[in-house]
Amino acid sequence: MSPFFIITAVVTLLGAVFAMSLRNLVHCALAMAVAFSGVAAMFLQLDAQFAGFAEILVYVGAIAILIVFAILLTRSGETPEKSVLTSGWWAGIAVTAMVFTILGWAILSSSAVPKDLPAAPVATVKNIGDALMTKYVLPLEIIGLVLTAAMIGAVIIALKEDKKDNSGGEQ
Amino acid sequence: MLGEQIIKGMAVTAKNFFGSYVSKDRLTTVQYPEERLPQKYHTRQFPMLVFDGDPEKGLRCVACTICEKECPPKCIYIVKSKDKKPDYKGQPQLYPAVFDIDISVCMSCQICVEVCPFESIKMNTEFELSTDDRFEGLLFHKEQLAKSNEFYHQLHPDDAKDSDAVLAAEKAKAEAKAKAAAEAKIKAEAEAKAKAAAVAAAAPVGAPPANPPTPPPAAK
Amino acid sequence: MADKLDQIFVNVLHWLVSFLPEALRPLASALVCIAFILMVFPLIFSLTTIFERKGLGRIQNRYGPNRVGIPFTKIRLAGFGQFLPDGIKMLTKEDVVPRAADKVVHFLAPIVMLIPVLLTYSVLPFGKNMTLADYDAGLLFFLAVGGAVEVSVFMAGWSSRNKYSLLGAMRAIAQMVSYEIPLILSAVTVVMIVGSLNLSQIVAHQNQYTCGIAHWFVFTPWGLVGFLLFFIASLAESNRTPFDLPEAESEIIAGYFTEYSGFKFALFFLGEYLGMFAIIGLGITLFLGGWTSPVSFLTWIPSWIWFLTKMMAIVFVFIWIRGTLPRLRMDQLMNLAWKFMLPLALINILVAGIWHYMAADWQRWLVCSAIIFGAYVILGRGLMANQKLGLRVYKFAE
Amino acid sequence: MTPLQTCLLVSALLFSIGFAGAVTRRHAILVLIGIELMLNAANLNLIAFWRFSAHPEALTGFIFVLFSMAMAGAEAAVGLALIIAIYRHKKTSNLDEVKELKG
Repeated sequence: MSPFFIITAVVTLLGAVFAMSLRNLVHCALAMAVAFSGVAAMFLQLDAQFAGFAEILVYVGAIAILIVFAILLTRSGETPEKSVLTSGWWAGIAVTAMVFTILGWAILSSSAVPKDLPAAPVATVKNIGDALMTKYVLPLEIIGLVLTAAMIGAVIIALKEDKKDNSGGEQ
Repeated sequence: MLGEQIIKGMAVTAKNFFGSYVSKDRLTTVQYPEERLPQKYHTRQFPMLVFDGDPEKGLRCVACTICEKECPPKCIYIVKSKDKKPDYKGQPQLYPAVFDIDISVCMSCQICVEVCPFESIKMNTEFELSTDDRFEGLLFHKEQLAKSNEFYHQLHPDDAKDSDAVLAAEKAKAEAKAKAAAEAKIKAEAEAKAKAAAVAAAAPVGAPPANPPTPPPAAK
Repeated sequence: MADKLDQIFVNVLHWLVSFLPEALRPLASALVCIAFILMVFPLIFSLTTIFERKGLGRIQNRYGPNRVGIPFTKIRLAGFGQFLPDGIKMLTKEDVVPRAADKVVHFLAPIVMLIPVLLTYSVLPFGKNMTLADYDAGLLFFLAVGGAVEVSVFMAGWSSRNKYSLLGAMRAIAQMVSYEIPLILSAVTVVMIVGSLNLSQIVAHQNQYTCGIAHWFVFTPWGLVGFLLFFIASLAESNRTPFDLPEAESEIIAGYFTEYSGFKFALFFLGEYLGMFAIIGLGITLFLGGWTSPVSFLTWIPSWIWFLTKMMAIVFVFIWIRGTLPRLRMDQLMNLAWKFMLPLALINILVAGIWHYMAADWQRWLVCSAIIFGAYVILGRGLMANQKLGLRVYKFAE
Repeated sequence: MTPLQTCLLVSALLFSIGFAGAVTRRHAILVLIGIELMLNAANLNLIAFWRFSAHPEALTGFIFVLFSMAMAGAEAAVGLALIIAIYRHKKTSNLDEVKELKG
């Protein structure tokens, strides 16, 4: 692996660590944006140009902004004084350590990984479009439906509720 | 239809844009250091001290400090002199040893001019007073404030004529008074002499002293 | 000769790089290109500020800046030396950081603003063979990286700990997110017709001539509407009047960079203008034929001159609009984006499809124009119906 | 270590970090951020497998990543809407305080 990949990986992981460990939520969200950018850079190095650009468009451009808006709407932009960890955080850390150990062991001991580096595949936009419109057209339609449903659902959930129940309270 | 008014507005601004290059009377801006607007007749900026003849001795100010007391922002500072010197009427008067005006405080209200009984403080029209020294540079001393009566005539000819007339009348009045006083003195002396002579001569006649002559009416 | 002049920058680059060993050449040529972009566009930015001030002045029947020329001489250059003292003033001013500000984020925001904006220049074709990185998905790269500007706007607004900054940032983000949709949808029509996201190919597709007139997409019904939608959306994306709510100085001082001064403010200013140039460059590439000439007998003029000329022309229109239109209200802004531009962009995509599949004769012109005109009239009526336009009725005052 | 294993290790680390955050932090939005990080780790896995597979021209892993991104967008929208709705009800987005199922 090239040194550039190592640097990107380190930046990504540092971003992720900061996103999960900083006290201020806005800092967390910004660190998360750094981690996403790092993931996008790794996609670019794995010859997945389109996926990398889409990653930036979706994660940095949309989801990070969405999260930031949610942080401000729930008034949690200030640094909390109390503990930021749940009561059973040590159990979570233990489970995480276990998960990582198993994953690492599986990866390192696996015999199924190819030893030789295959030539860089070509994923031109035309190929991707062809694949999406022929072989994967059904998942594409379903994803469109899911997105629409999710959008409408999100709007309905976040809508202000009617003040019918407590309309007399004001007067 | 949507957008019609936008196009109309764009046409107006485009007309302004190109018109400003074609017709000079669209551009009303005066390019100041090169072009200047004529000053208004009663322009006033900051006070000055008028003198006649010599800038040191001819200063009309007698350090009465009325202006200092009346000045709303208190920008005038006067120190009276110890000695006296004759003014334009020949009377011995005090003169300002120090007369400072802080231009950065002055608000050009002209109240000092209104209250001055000696036609001494007047308004200058000089306005390009910017300086890079913000403390001393804007504190004007007596030497900087002193301006000749001829200069005042150039600035405000009508006002200057009026104030000259007032001063002339004052002077004439004073001279007449002095003359009358002198005559009265002479007369009184003569009378006293006569009285003494009379007393010396003979009887103690209680002759009433003659009334002093009324001074001539002031020239209007 | 004309060809040499056209390719002068490319040839100079090859000549410069030829001194280096083979292995270093790609890196060196990239660095030279970056240095070139970093020199040329800030220079254009500084000149544009003068053009803008002079243009706005003329629109208001004033002179605008006309004093500063060459120092210690009487030569005034009609005021075009003004950018130098302006820049010196910006760089030497005190850098004020509010005590309550989040120092790190406050410091990073202008840098984070400038990086994506400069990255977008890497995919723009400035002239024939003059693209720094000819990505297969260039358009997607541009839109993705351009979208990252919003993060920096939020960083600036939030870290200043100032209600005006936060309001400005929220307004800016809401506006940018809303107008990105018509922007992308209007660009989709071009992608549909060309069949590629590569900006060089999009330009090459428009570099044909019929009867001496170029095949620019703006000369088709869907292209014209697409261009107008793109133009309005790019006005909003670059926070220009009439969409300058994020930095409305009469309401919220300067929006998200209220608390910035000196060099950081200069960076924001630069970033904003460079973003404007970039999005104008994209609009030119998509609809106005990029570096091609409009008529075939002018093809001898170098391609990069065409590109810059078109860019400056559109910048002038931006200035003209700034001098003409008042600022929109927030609800008007959102109504325009969601109730007018978004439906029109969707209909425009349909029209582009019809255009593609109908035979190339006068009938498709008629059909496409009719659909678009009808949609425009109906949507415009719908938009204006809720506006309660007309003379204002005052309730309490006369 | 082969390149594929490096990629997989990085993605495993990213997943673990996201997981640790999601299970240990109190704030609901941070849990969502953790989930997004885990999704990204999965995406990285998919891209790595696609890149080093014998038949990358089939684009299977690649397309899967695109779909998973779209799903992540939908998930984030719904999740944040839920968090905002909960905040409106309970005036908190602290997960330790949101224990009841009734509103």
